[in-house]
Amino acid sequence: MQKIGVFVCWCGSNIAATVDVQAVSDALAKEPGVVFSTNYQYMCSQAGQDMIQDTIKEYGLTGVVVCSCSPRMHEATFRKTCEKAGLNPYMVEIANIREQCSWIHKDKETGTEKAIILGRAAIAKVHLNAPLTAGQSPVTKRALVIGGGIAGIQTALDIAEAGFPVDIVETKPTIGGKMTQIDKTFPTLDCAACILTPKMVDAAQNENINILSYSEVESVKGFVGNFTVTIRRKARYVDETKCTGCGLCTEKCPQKKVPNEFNLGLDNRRAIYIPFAQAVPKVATIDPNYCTMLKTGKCGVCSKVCTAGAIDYKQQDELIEREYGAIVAATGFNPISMDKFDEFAYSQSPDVVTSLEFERLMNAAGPTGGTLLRPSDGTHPHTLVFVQCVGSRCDGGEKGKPYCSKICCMYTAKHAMLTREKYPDTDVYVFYIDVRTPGKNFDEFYRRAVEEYGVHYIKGMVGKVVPENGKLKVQASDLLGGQQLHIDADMVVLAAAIEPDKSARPLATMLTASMDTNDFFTEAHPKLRPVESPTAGVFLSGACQGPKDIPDTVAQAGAAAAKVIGLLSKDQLTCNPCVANSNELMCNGCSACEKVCPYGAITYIDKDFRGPNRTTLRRRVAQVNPAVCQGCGACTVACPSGAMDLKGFSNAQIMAEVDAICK
Amino acid sequence: MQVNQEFKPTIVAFCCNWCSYAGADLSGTNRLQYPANVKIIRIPCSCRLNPMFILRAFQRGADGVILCGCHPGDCHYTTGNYYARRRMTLLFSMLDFLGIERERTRVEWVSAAEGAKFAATMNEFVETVTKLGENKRLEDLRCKS
Amino acid sequence: MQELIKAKAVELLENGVCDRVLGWKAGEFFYDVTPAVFRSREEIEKDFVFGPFCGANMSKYLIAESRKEGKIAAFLKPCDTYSFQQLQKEHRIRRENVYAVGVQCEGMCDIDAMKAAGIKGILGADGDGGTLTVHTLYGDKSVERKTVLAERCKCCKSKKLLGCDEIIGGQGEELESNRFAQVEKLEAMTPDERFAFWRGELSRCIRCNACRNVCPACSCEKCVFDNPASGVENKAAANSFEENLFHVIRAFHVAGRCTDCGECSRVCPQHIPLHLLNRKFIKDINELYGDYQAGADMDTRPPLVNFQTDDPEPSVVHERGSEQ
Amino acid sequence: MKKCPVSQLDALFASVAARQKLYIPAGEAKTAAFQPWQEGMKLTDALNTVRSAKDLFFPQVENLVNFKVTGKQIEIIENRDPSEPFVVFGVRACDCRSFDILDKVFLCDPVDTYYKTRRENGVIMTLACTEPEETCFCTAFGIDPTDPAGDVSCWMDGENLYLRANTEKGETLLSELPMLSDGDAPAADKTVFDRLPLKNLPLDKFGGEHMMELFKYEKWAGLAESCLGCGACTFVCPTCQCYDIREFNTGDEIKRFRCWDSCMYSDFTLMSAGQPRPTQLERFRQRFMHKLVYYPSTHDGEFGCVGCGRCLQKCPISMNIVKVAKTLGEETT
Amino acid sequence: MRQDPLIPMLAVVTDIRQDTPDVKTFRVVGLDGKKPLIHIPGQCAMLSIPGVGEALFSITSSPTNEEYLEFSIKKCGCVTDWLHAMEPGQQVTLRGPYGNGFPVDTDFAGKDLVFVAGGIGLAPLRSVINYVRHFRDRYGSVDIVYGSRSKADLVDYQEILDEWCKEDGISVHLTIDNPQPDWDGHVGFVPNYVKELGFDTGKTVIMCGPPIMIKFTLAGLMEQGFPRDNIYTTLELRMKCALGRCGRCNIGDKFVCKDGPVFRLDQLDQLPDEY
Repeated sequence: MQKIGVFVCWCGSNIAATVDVQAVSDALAKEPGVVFSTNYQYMCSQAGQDMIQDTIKEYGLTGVVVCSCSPRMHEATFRKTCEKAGLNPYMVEIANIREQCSWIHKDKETGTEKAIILGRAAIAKVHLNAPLTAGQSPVTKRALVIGGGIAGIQTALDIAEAGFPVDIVETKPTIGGKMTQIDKTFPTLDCAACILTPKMVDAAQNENINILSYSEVESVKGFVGNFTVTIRRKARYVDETKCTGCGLCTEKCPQKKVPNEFNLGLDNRRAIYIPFAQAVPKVATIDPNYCTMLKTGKCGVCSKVCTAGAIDYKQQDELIEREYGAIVAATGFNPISMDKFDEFAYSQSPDVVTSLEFERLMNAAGPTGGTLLRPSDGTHPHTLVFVQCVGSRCDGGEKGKPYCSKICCMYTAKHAMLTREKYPDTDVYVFYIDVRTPGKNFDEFYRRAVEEYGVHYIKGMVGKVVPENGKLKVQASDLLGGQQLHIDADMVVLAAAIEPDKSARPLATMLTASMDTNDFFTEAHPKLRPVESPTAGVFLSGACQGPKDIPDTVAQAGAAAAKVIGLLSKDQLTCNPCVANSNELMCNGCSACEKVCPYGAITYIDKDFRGPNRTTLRRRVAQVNPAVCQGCGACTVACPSGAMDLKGFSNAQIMAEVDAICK
Repeated sequence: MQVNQEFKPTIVAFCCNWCSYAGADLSGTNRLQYPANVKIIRIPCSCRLNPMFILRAFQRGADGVILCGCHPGDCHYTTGNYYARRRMTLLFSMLDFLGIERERTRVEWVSAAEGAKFAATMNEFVETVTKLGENKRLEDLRCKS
Repeated sequence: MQELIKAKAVELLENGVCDRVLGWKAGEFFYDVTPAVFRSREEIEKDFVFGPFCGANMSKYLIAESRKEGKIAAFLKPCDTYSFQQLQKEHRIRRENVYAVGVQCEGMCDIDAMKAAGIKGILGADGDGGTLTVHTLYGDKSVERKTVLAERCKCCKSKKLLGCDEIIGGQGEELESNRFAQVEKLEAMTPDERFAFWRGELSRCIRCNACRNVCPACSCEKCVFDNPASGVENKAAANSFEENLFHVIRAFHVAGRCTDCGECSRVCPQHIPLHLLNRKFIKDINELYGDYQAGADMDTRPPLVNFQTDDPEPSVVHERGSEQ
Repeated sequence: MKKCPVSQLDALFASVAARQKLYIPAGEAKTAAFQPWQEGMKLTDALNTVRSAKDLFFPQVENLVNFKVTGKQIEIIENRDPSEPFVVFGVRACDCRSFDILDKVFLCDPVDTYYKTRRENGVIMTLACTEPEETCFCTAFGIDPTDPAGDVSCWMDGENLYLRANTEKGETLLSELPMLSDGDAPAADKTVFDRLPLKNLPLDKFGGEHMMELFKYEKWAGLAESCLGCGACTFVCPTCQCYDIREFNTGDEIKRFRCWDSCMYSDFTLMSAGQPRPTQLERFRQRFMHKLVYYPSTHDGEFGCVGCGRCLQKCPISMNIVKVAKTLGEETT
Repeated sequence: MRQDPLIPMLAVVTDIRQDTPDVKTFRVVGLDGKKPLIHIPGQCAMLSIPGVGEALFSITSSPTNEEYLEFSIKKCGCVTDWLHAMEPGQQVTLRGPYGNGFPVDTDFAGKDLVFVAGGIGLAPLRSVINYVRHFRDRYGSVDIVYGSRSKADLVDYQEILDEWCKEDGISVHLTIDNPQPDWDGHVGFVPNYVKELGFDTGKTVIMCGPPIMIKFTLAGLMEQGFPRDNIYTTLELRMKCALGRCGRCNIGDKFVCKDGPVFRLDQLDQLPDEY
C-alpha cells in the first residue's frame, strides 16, 4: 500500500477560478492510500516545492500526486523536487487540471468534479507505480546540421567553435542559402554578401566543419546521442577534391540555355556551373538534365578544358553512413508559388515579379548588373507598385497561408527605399493591410521610407493587375481614402508569402519530429523550448520553425547550437526509464514484438527454464535493450500473452486510470 | 433521434503524449471549451492502446472511447500510429460485427498544433455519443450499481 | 488411405526416421478417435486409425512434442499444414524435430451433423464412397457423406499440403471457397440483428476454454485470461460483458495469425460458431490490406505487425456501416 | 399414478408455470438446455441437454457476499442471488442421480446454504428414457433410466404423460394440477438398454481399496497425453462441483463470487509456493481418480459418475471416463 | 444476514509485530474486542482483505490464550504482501477454524514430544508448544529443535529466549544455517542437528518446515528407527473454500483443509504424493 501525498495547485487563479481547489484536496484526501492532501497557490514555486519535499519526509510518502498544469509543463520539475527529497522521481504523477480542466470549463462545479476524477485517476496510477531507474547511453560527439543557409552555417560555426565536429548537409551545390540571393539587408542596408560570404568561408575553413554540399539525408535511425544517418551524395560529375573552381569549364560549356536558378530564371547558365562567384565549396557541378555528354554521350568539352582532370562523367550517387549525437534541422524557406494568384498577372507579364526576383534585379551580381530594368523590355521603370501580403494572412481557403510571413513589410520598405534612392524619378506605391514593424530600428526604417523617401503607402488591397500596352494597369482600393485607385505601373512587385522548404516534411518523418499544419517544425515548447523539437536530440534552426528575418535566424541558430553543445558535452545520457520489458516466464518467443519495434530494441535468446518435475525447458524469449527502447509501447499490444509491458505506462496502470475515470 | 438532455455520457480519450495530448493542452491554452465528460488518459503513443483498455473502459461505464494520435507519418516513434490504425480499424469492425454501436468508438489524428481540432472533435464526439444514449451493449451491470 | 498411413508410420519408426508417431487412436465407436503418440509397430497395428473423423488439428500438439528429445513424425491434413507453417513462423515449433507427412483429405465428417439429421444411437458406419451406412441402436440408416461433412469442410479453402517432408494421397490445390458467405450474411444484417444474433450465440458460452486450448494460434505460455495480472482474467463469464470480452480479445489476439482451421467451432460443446469471429477478421484483412492467408508462407509479415502508409482510416468502419 | 394427454402438455406446463418458475429441456438438439418455460416452447428432441440440470442448483457463477472497504473499515453486505421456488421438468435418471452425489458434498456439515436453498426451492420432475444414445452408460452405475427418481417421476408414450409423485413436494405439486387424471403407465420396453454398448463398463476394480495401485498405474501418461486441459468435460458433467472463489472490484464494492472451476485447468492448484499437480497428467488423473476412486472411497462405494455420456460427446479429443475405466479396468483385472 | 460457512466474520488487527525481516505476527480480535473463535492447536483460519484475496493461515497462538488469536505470516505473495503493508486497526475478514489440528488431548497425552521446526514452520507448532506448556503435567519431556537461515530469521526469538528456554522440562535446541558473529549457539542444518541430538525413538515427533528440511529430517529419523506412526507433520496446499469442496487440496480421498492439515506419516504413506 502506497502512502500518497496529494498537492493541488491553484496556479494563481488559473485553476482556482474554475476549480474549487479546497474541495478537490478534501475529496482526494479520502482516497485509499492518501495520507496527506493540500492545496497551494503555486505548487511549482520554491515554497510549493519545499512543501512537497517537507511532506515527503514528514509523512514518509511513497507516492506523490500533483494536480496542476499539464505534465508537459512541470512533470520534470516535480520529479526533480521529489528526487531531492529522496523519493524516486517516477513515483510522481500529475493530474492535468489546468489545460484539460480549468481552462476548458467555465462552470466551477463541473470543473471541480472533473478535477477530482482526474486526481483519482492519478492516485490510482501512483498506487501501481514502481520506482524506476534511468539507464545510461553514450553520446556520439558529432552533430549534423541539415541545411546550409545562414541558419545552418551559424549553428555549425557555433558548435564547431565549442570544439565539436559538425557536418553540414546542403542539397544545393553550395552553402549560403537564400541570403546569397539577397541584395541588401534591412534595417541597416548593408550588403548581404558582404556579411554572409565571410561566414561561408569560415565554415569551409573550420577544421571541425565538414560541408557535404549537393547532398541529401536519406534515412535517420537511432535516438538522441546515437543517431545513424545515411546521406546521399549526389553525383556532381566533378571530383570535388580536384576541381580548383577556375570556372573555365563553365565558360566553355556549349549548353548555354539552362535557366539560372540562382537568379530565379531571370537569366541562363551553362550545363556545368558554379552557382555564383563566392560559392562554397567553389566547385563546378554538371547539371545532368542539360549536359549533352551525360544525355547523349557526345560532347565532353568540359573534360577537355579541365586542366585539373576533375570531370568524371561516370560518377555515381554515393551513400555514406555517419553517426551523430545531435541533429539540427535548418531547412529554411521558399517563397510560395504565384500560380494561385494570377489576379496579379504574374504568369502574364514578366514585369510582375516577386520580391526575391526583385532582389536579383537590384543586385550588382544579378542578371542586370544591379540596374533596375524591366524584364520585358529592359527599360527603366518609372512607376512601381509593391503588393504586400500576397498569400500571407489568408484565412481559410487553399490559396494562401494563414500566417504572417513576418519579413515582407520590412523588405518591401527596403525595396521601396532603395528604388527611390537609386532612381528618384520613380513613383513607388506600396499596398498593405497593416505595416508590421516590431523590431529594433524597424519602425524608424519604415518611417524613413515614407517620410524621407516619399514612398506612397496605401492601406488597401490590390484587386487586379492587367497588362495592357506595355503597362500594368493596377486596380486597387484605398481604404483610408475610401476610393478606388487605378495606377498605370511599369512594374509590380509581389511580396510572396514564405513557406517551409518542401524537403522539411519527409525530413520530419525521418526524424520523427512533429510538424504543424503548415509544415513548420513544432518546437518542444513554444516559449520555454523554442529551438528543440519534441524529439530528443533534434533541434531547430531558422525559418524551418517559423518565418524569421536574418537577425532572428542567427539568434535562433546560436541558441540551437548552444543546446547541441550542451548535449554533446555530456559523456552519457540518461535514458528514459519508461521502457518495455518482457516477462520471460510468459514470453512465447513469437517475434511479433520484434517486428513492430521501430528501434530494433528487441532481440531473442534461448533460455532454460525450470519445467515440471525437475525438467529443464529451453524457450526462445524476447529481451529489450533499455538503452535503445524509446518506450512507445507498440510491442505491448502486439504481444498476445501480455508478456511485454511498458514501465511507467503498464497495462495495470492504464487500466487503473480507466477504472478511476469511468467510475 | 431525440436527445436525452439528462444523459451525460462518460467519454475516455486516449491521447498520445507527443501530438494529441499536446493538442489537448493547446485547446486548453486557447480556452477552447469542450464538455467535461471527456477525460483524457495520456499514453506514450497511439500504438500503446491495447484493445483491452477500450473494452475495460466500456465495462467500467464509459459510453464512448476515442483514440487520438499523431497524424499518420508524424508519429514520434515513426510508425506507431500505423499499427494503431490497423488495430483499431479491425477492432472497431469486430465490435460493429457484434452489433455494438460503431459510433461509440473513434480514432482521430490530432497534432500538437491542432488545439481547435481537438476541441471540435470532442464536442462532436460527445454529441454523437449523447445521441446514442447509454452504453447498453457492452456494459457490465456489476459496475453500474 | 488408413493402410497407407499405417504402413508409412511403421516404416518411419522402423527406419529410425523418427522415434514416435503422432496419429489417431481408435476409440469406443468409429467416430471418437483420439490424437495419440505411437512408439511401436504393435501400438500402430493395434490402434492407429485414419478416417472421416480425424478432424483434430495435429499441429497444436507439435508445439510441445517438437520440444521433446528425438524426432516425431506427424500426419498432417491440409489445414493442419497451414497451422504447422504458421507456428514455425512464430518459432513455436522446432521444425528439425518433426517429420511431417502430408495427408490428403476429402473433408471430415461431423457426428453432430449425423445426429442433427435425426440419426440416434450411432454405433458404427461403413462405406468409403459417397454414401455411408450407419449402424445404430435402432437399426441401419444410410446417409450421404457430403451432407454430414463438417461445416468447415463444406467450404474448404485449400487442399494444399504445405511444408511437408512427404505427401500421401497427392498434392491438392487452393480452392475457390465461399467461406465468407455467412460473415457476409451477418454483415448485411442491421446492428440490432447482429447484436441479437451474437447474444444468442455467446450467451451459451460456458467458458470451458476448449476453443482456446485447441487453437493452434492460442499457444501462449500463459494466456491473459489465466493471468491475474492481465486485468482481463476471468474463469467463468459472470455476464454478457465477459462473454464478449473473452471472445473478442481471443479473436483479436489470433487475428492475422488464425489460419481458419475451424477447430474452435468444432470443439465448442455449445456449438457457438466462433470461427465466424476469426473469419470476420480474415475477411476485413483481405479487403482492407490485401489478401493474406496465415501459414501460407514462411516470410510475409502478418498483417497486424505490418502496415502501409496509405492504409484505410478506422473511420472506414463507420463509412462502410453507413452504406447499408 | 396420474396421467395427462400429451396433447395437453402445454396446458400442464402453463399450469405449473403459473405457480412457480418452470424449466424444461428445450431448443435444437445441438444446443438443448433447461430453459424457463414460455408459451409455445417445445420439449427438445435431444435425449439430454448439453449442460446438466446441476446448473439450476449450483450455477456457474453466483454471488456470495459483498464487501465495502472504507479506510480500515470493512462492511459485509448480503448479496445472495435470490432463489425462488421452481420446478424443473424432464430431468433424466442420470442427472437425477447426480443430485445424490452433489448433496453429499454440499449438504454435509457445514451445510452450503446457497446450494441448500436451491435444493429446497426446486422440485425435480424426471422423465424416463426410451431412446438412449450409444454414449449412455448409466446402467453401469445401477441407474434404471426407465424408472427415474426425483420428486415426481414421469413417463411419456405417444399419447400420455404419466406422473408419479415420490416426495411430499411432488405430491403437493401434482395435487395443484387440475388436468391430471388417474392412470398407470404401461410397462417400459427395456430391450434397447440391453443393447447399449457401454453397459458393461468394468467398475469392479475401482473404489478406495485400490487407490495407490490405480494412482501409480503407468498408463495414465498415455491416456492424458492428448488432453488439452480444457474444462469441457467438467462443465458439462452433472457431478463435477469444484469451484473457485473470486472477487470482482466494481470500484465501489468488492463482490465475492463463486464460479465453477476445473481440476483440468493448469492454474487450479497453482500457488506461489509451487504446483502439486505440475503437468496435465496429474490433473487428468485427479479428475478420473476423484470420480472413480476418491469419491467412492469416502461415500460407501458410490461412484462420482452417473453415466450420462456428456463427456463422451463433448471432449474435443474424445478422451473420456469410459476409455479411462476400460483401460484401467482391463489392466487390474 | 443469512449465515453460510463461506461468509466470513469481521475481525480487527490490533497489533503487528515484526518477527524477522520477512515474518510478521498479527494479533486479531473480533469487533467486540474478544477472541473471535475457539480452535485446536494446528488448526487454520481464512484471513482476507476484500479486494486483495483470501488465504489460509495456521493459528499461531495457543487455544489457552483467551484474549486473541495470533498469526505469524511470512511475506510470499499477494495477500501476505498486503498484510505486511498494513497498520494496526485494519479490519480483516476471518472464517474458521479449519482442519483437524494436532491430537493434543489424545495421541500426544502422556507422550514425550520432540518438535522439529524450520523457519516459518514454527508458526503452527508454536500453538502446540504453548498449549503443552500450559498443560505441562499432561505430557512427558519436551524437546524443541528449531533452525533458521540466520539469527534474524528465527521467529519468536524473544519468546523462545524469555519463556521457553527458562521453563523447566523443556529443552530448546536452536540452530542457524551459517555461523555469524553474534551467535554462540549451534550452527548447522536442522536434519543434521536432530541426528546429532539422538532422541529416543519412542518419542513422538512433530515436524513442520520447508519440504527439503522435512525430507532430510525424515530420512534421519527413519535411519534412527522412529516408527512412522509416531511422526506428525502438517501440509500446506492451495485452498479456496477450506470446506473440502472446492477441490484444490484434494489428495487421494482426503482434503487437506478438512481431513488435514495434520497428518501422521503412516497416513500420508497411504496417499498419493501430490503435496
